Amino acid sequence: MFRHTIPSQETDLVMMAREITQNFISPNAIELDQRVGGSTDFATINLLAEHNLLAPNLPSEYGGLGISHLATAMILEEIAVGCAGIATIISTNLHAISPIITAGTLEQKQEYLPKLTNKTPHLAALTLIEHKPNLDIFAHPEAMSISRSSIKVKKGSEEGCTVLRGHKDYVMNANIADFFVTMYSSTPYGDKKDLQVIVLPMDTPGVAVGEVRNTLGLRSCSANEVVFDNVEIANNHKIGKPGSGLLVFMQNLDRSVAYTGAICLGVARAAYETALKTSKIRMYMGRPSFEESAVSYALVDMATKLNAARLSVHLACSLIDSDLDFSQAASKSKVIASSVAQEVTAKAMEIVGGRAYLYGHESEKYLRDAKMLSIVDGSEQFHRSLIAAQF
Amino acid sequence: MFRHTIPSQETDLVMMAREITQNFISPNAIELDQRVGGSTDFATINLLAEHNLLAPNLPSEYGGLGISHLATAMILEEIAVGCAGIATIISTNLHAISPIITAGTLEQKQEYLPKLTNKTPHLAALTLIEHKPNLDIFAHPEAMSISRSSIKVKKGSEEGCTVLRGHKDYVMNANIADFFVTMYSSTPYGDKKDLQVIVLPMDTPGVAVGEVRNTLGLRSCSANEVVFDNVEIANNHKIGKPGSGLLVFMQNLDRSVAYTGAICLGVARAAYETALKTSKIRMYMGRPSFEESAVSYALVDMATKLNAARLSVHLACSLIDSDLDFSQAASKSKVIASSVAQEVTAKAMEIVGGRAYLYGHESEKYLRDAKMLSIVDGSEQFHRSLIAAQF
Amino acid sequence: MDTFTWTEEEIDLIHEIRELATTKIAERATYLDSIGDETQDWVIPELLSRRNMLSPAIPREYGGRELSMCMHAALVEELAAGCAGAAAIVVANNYAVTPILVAGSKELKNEFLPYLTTKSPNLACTAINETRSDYNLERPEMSSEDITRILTFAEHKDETAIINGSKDYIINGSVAKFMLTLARSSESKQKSGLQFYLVPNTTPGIDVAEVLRKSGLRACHTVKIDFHNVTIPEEYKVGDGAGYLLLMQTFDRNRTLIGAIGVGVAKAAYEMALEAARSNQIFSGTNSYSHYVSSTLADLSTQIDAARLAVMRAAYYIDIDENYARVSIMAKLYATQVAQHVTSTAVDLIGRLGFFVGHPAEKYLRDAQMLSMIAGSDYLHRHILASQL
Amino acid sequence: MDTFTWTEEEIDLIHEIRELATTKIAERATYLDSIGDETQDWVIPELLSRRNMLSPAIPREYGGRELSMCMHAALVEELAAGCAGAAAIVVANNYAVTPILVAGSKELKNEFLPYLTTKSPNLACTAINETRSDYNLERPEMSSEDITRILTFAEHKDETAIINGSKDYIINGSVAKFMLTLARSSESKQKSGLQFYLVPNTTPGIDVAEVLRKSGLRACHTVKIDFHNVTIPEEYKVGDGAGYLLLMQTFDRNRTLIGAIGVGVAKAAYEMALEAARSNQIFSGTNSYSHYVSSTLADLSTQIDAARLAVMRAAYYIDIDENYARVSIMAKLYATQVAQHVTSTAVDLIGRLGFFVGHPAEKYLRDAQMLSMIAGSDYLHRHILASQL
Repeated sequence: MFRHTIPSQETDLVMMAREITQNFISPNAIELDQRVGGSTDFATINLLAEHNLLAPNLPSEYGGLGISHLATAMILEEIAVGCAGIATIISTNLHAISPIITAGTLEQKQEYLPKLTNKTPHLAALTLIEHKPNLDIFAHPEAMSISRSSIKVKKGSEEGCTVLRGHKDYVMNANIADFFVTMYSSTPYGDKKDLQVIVLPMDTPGVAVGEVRNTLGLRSCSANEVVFDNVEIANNHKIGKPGSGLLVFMQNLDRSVAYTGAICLGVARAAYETALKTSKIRMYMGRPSFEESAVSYALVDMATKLNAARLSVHLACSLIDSDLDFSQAASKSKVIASSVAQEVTAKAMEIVGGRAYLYGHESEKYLRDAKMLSIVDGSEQFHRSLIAAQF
Repeated sequence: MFRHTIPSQETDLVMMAREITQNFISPNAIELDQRVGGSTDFATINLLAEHNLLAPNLPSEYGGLGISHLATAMILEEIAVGCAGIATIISTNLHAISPIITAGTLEQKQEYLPKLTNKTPHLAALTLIEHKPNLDIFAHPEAMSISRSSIKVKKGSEEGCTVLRGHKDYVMNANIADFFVTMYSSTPYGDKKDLQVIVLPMDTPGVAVGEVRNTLGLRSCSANEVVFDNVEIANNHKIGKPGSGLLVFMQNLDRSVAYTGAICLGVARAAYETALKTSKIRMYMGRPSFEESAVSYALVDMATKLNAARLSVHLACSLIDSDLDFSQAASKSKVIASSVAQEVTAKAMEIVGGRAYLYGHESEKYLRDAKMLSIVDGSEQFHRSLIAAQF
Repeated sequence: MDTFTWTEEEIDLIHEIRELATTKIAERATYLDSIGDETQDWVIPELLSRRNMLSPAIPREYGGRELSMCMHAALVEELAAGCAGAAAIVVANNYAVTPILVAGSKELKNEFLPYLTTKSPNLACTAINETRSDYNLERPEMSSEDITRILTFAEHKDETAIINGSKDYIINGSVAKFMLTLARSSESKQKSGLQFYLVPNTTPGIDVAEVLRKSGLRACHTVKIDFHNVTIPEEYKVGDGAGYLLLMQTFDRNRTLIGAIGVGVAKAAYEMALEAARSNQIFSGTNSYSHYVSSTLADLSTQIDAARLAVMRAAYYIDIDENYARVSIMAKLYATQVAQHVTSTAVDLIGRLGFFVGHPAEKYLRDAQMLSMIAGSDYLHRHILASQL
Repeated sequence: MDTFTWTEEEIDLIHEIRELATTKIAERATYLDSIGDETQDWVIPELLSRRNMLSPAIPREYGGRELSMCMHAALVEELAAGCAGAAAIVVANNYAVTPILVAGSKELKNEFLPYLTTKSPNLACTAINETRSDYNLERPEMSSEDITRILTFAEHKDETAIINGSKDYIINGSVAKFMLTLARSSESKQKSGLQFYLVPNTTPGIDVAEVLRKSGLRACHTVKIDFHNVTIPEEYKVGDGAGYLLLMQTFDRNRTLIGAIGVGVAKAAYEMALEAARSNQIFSGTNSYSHYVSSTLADLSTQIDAARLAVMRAAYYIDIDENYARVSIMAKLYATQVAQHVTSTAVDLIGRLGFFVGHPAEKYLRDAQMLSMIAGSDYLHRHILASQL
């Protein structure tokens, strides 16, 4: 896989995404970042829905554009150049519908998937992992909580029906989604075999969206608590066979994590481009700082690493598209894209200097977004473990 | 502990060490490095013996200079600027006699310690850790072998006497030492409680120095195999109470590891100074490369890190001198000095460029010496474990 | 062996400030961080003034604690462990006090220093940086511009000085009792034309032009200030004619304290990560992350210790008046980088919760980033240090 | 989707070369590394020539394999996994062949290319670098010197060219059948004065001035060569007048292969560390180092994959003749840095045994370091790339 090309109609979509980003997303990114308390940019979401970009890789039978993973990643990168949070709203959609696509029943597909391709935006939320809401406690959620659940489960009145009580926290898209995908364990602190993935409409009786959670970055993609108050789960909400939860979770994490990698690329690219532009106009010791080799060589290293990361993300997407083994490549793409994004955004701040440290300067936002992305869809360390599991 | 000063008579010794280094050690360092097969620079060792620098921290009652750990570390740094291998010969002495000083009997002290302060050089060797001599096998010796020994032990004829068979490998100073300190386990692959440290003259019947081991760096300090062929260990060779081996080992590792840190400083300083000097005369794009901020800022970072590492080494030594708790500080000094030395020597090669990559250029030797030092007295990762053990 | 050890009173003071910093100050700082830095808050200055900690280096004769730089650095570290912004308030005061202590007249000292040692809190500031027309696509003709390019001008007339210009990035600036302002006193563009002026905040013509909303360090209010015909008595000149040297000395000395802030933030982040790992039984033998987490923490702790040593050495050099310019830059560079590395790694170790607003780890991260900006960029410091290699 | 996949024959060839590299070549290379690089050894060239691998890019009509750059890079990676020095021999040949292929006359191609495709091994080389009087305390007057400052001069007289000068860092130089020599063909100091000449090694006046003893890459013999009135027919000019462009093109294309060497060495070191960890049961759940070692290895493997992608992309751009200068520099920079990081970390992971001469890990470390030196320093590459940002 030496170069990953996409057909020209997909290229057109990527260029359209770039144009939308320049005209509508970038100009509002700072303002969205600074609004406190999870407000949502519905105008942009409407616009994306209009162009059918809320889940562009959905097959046309569900109203989607049916484009490749690779083109989808490229679109996400373009949007993330403008605002990583908006891109994360889309990737959360994609991650949420992935279990339905790979393991859902035809009925589930027909019920939920077309929502995302409607001209009127309907979004999906995802909450697979649990978090202890105690600020003082070290929560390595990926290491600890995949197979654990604080949600209490009891048998429902009807056969096969389950009743859930408890809550999930830090659920992205929760306040704007029509439905959401989540996971519970039928035995508390039980075996991995007891995990079950389900899809639920947000208006299911007993489901309530709770408090807003303010985050370090990706603020235009809001996160909320979701409360379950004796929610009855009928069998037709369960995705996959009983006990298949972990498998479904891991499989779809692998399919989705490269998208987060693509968003990392977008943030890093935006930071790099801002730094490059600034270095050519900002004076340092009487000349543009770009003429200092300390600055220009740092930019060279940033560009070099960014390119290596992009190739890794594209490889993972191509492998998914070609139906080859992609799980290692997907984890690797997250590890490298996330670490490169953190490094590039920090260096970019140093190069931009002065104003970059003020709240509301784009460089400062890039740093926070990149850091936040490092935990989305599993931390670097978690993905290193996944890679290592195959040694 | 904000600055670590030493009395003026100790300063004089450090300056003397610097002078000896400039006049006698530096000029031969490259040649010694390139001799194949563990030849030893007896002229320099004689010179050091003459100035009583083979174990300068020994108390005067054993003929030593009785100087502080701090001054000793400074002397080692000075010598390592010229040749890290020669400095390692001394630090191996110091490490070898450390168990005798802290846990030996008066008879043992009187028998062995004065050898190192004699005008005719007598050296000490040390071999505490075992190595599997299989090149294909991952040997994380520090993690695996402290409490393990392939040396076969049986009861001797006399009461309390033990007979050893087997071998220790990669024993520094073995071919030039008068005596050596080693450790065995009275039960094979046994408990840590079964470890015993002993001191043996090299001419003990059954002890033989075997093959020379060529190393990546520190080549002027030779390493050999040592073979035990039914060696009878009388009780008066045992150091410390039965079962105290691990304690004696750890205690003296802590006391000695800052010396290795000091040698790392010396190598890093030599590499930094060579790079600085070269950058001011070597032309790059028509001007001295130092005028490129990519180069001069890199040198600034090297100097800054080198200084932080030096302060850490000096803190550990001061704590030993003041009889305060030093074990954390000692491990930290190794971790930081060793990693800074590796980073500085690699950057220095890049700055010197071209000729630095030729065999026999000092910069290339510094890199190899620094890498080699990272494993001497325990790898960085091993010392991180020691630090973490107190969390 | 010239080993430095604290006296018992000093240890008590350190403990007292640590206690204050990690309780009341940290609590207020968390609140201030959440509401942004639009206004000057007085809770933290009041807490500090009650302990006479607003400018603790001021000599006893003016009511201060007359702390050594070593002790000062140790206390700034403790304050920063509670809140880096609170520590920055104290350091900003010390920036303003330094030129007065070094070169001010007895009268100036008597008049102004006691403001910072009274029970009711007062702040001071330095007005040095200027927003430059740096963003200029065309390369300027003159290539001799440098960091001391100061455009604010002070005209001397009838035993007064009339100051016009604009100054940026002024911590404490909106409410400072007095402002140490750097201006040119003559038409000369040379460094020799620089002069410090002490400007009381009651002088007419001082306008807050902009409030800077910062990514971190939000507990210290920071503004841009315009000077319109600000007229002060000529006696308010500080150190006649030695402006450039005084500026360098002020920066060299106080840079060490910025390093101390770095050590403090890093320590707080490290301790939080350690505590989190402990309370989650990460170090129990059965946790597969044990070795990874513990050796990462060991590395952080190693670096924090080295940074503290670098800061303390610089402070000690200042106290004994050895050449401290070089070591103070190293201390600042190293401690800042360590702070940024440690706070970022701590967020990773703490995991998802550390990424949410309101978690201290997230604040430490932003505060540590800011340290690269105050008192000059890392590039600038490397530039200065390179000339001394 | 323009996904590149190997054909079955290509996969077979890759496996064949991997087999050769990791057995016979690696064995010989270990021996050569131990004795130093004082002499030219012929065992490895012979092994390569038997597979027609000494210059596999040469077109079939001259007896070569006519490999694409992608395939070439893949095979160089495999060779380098056995021995980076062996790979460097092949790459050095390709440096020499590139100007001939790009700009040489049909006659030159017919006369010289077949040497490198015969069963009996021949080598070629480029003589470009010059040892400069760089170590000069005084700053020279002219500041326009750059990498193309070539002092070797070719005088054109009576349909011959007479070359005088001195060239350094010439891999394969002592025995090369022919030598692509860069010289000035006119008094002009401009880049336009540069010209490549093909110098057969039988020409009188060629002297090996010095054998370079290298820290790594010892399997490829490297020398400095003096030219004393070396007289060749004028027809041995390669690409009349386009010397500078030809030079840039030669460097841009072959730089990718240096990146491939980096990937190969890194892969070998990584696989050795992985194998060592496996055979020592590091990955069993009970080993406390498990997570630390495995996540370190996961990182290395991630970086190696990214480096390979960067190299392959550059190779692909060359094959489809897109603008490859930028991507080939990135490939070289990234792959070299990855190689140095991976080989150093592998030594750490393997532990004490990896530090001893004769252990492959120690050789990988030294070989990887050398990659920063051949074909221009990393600083130089950053300089060139910066001008294209």
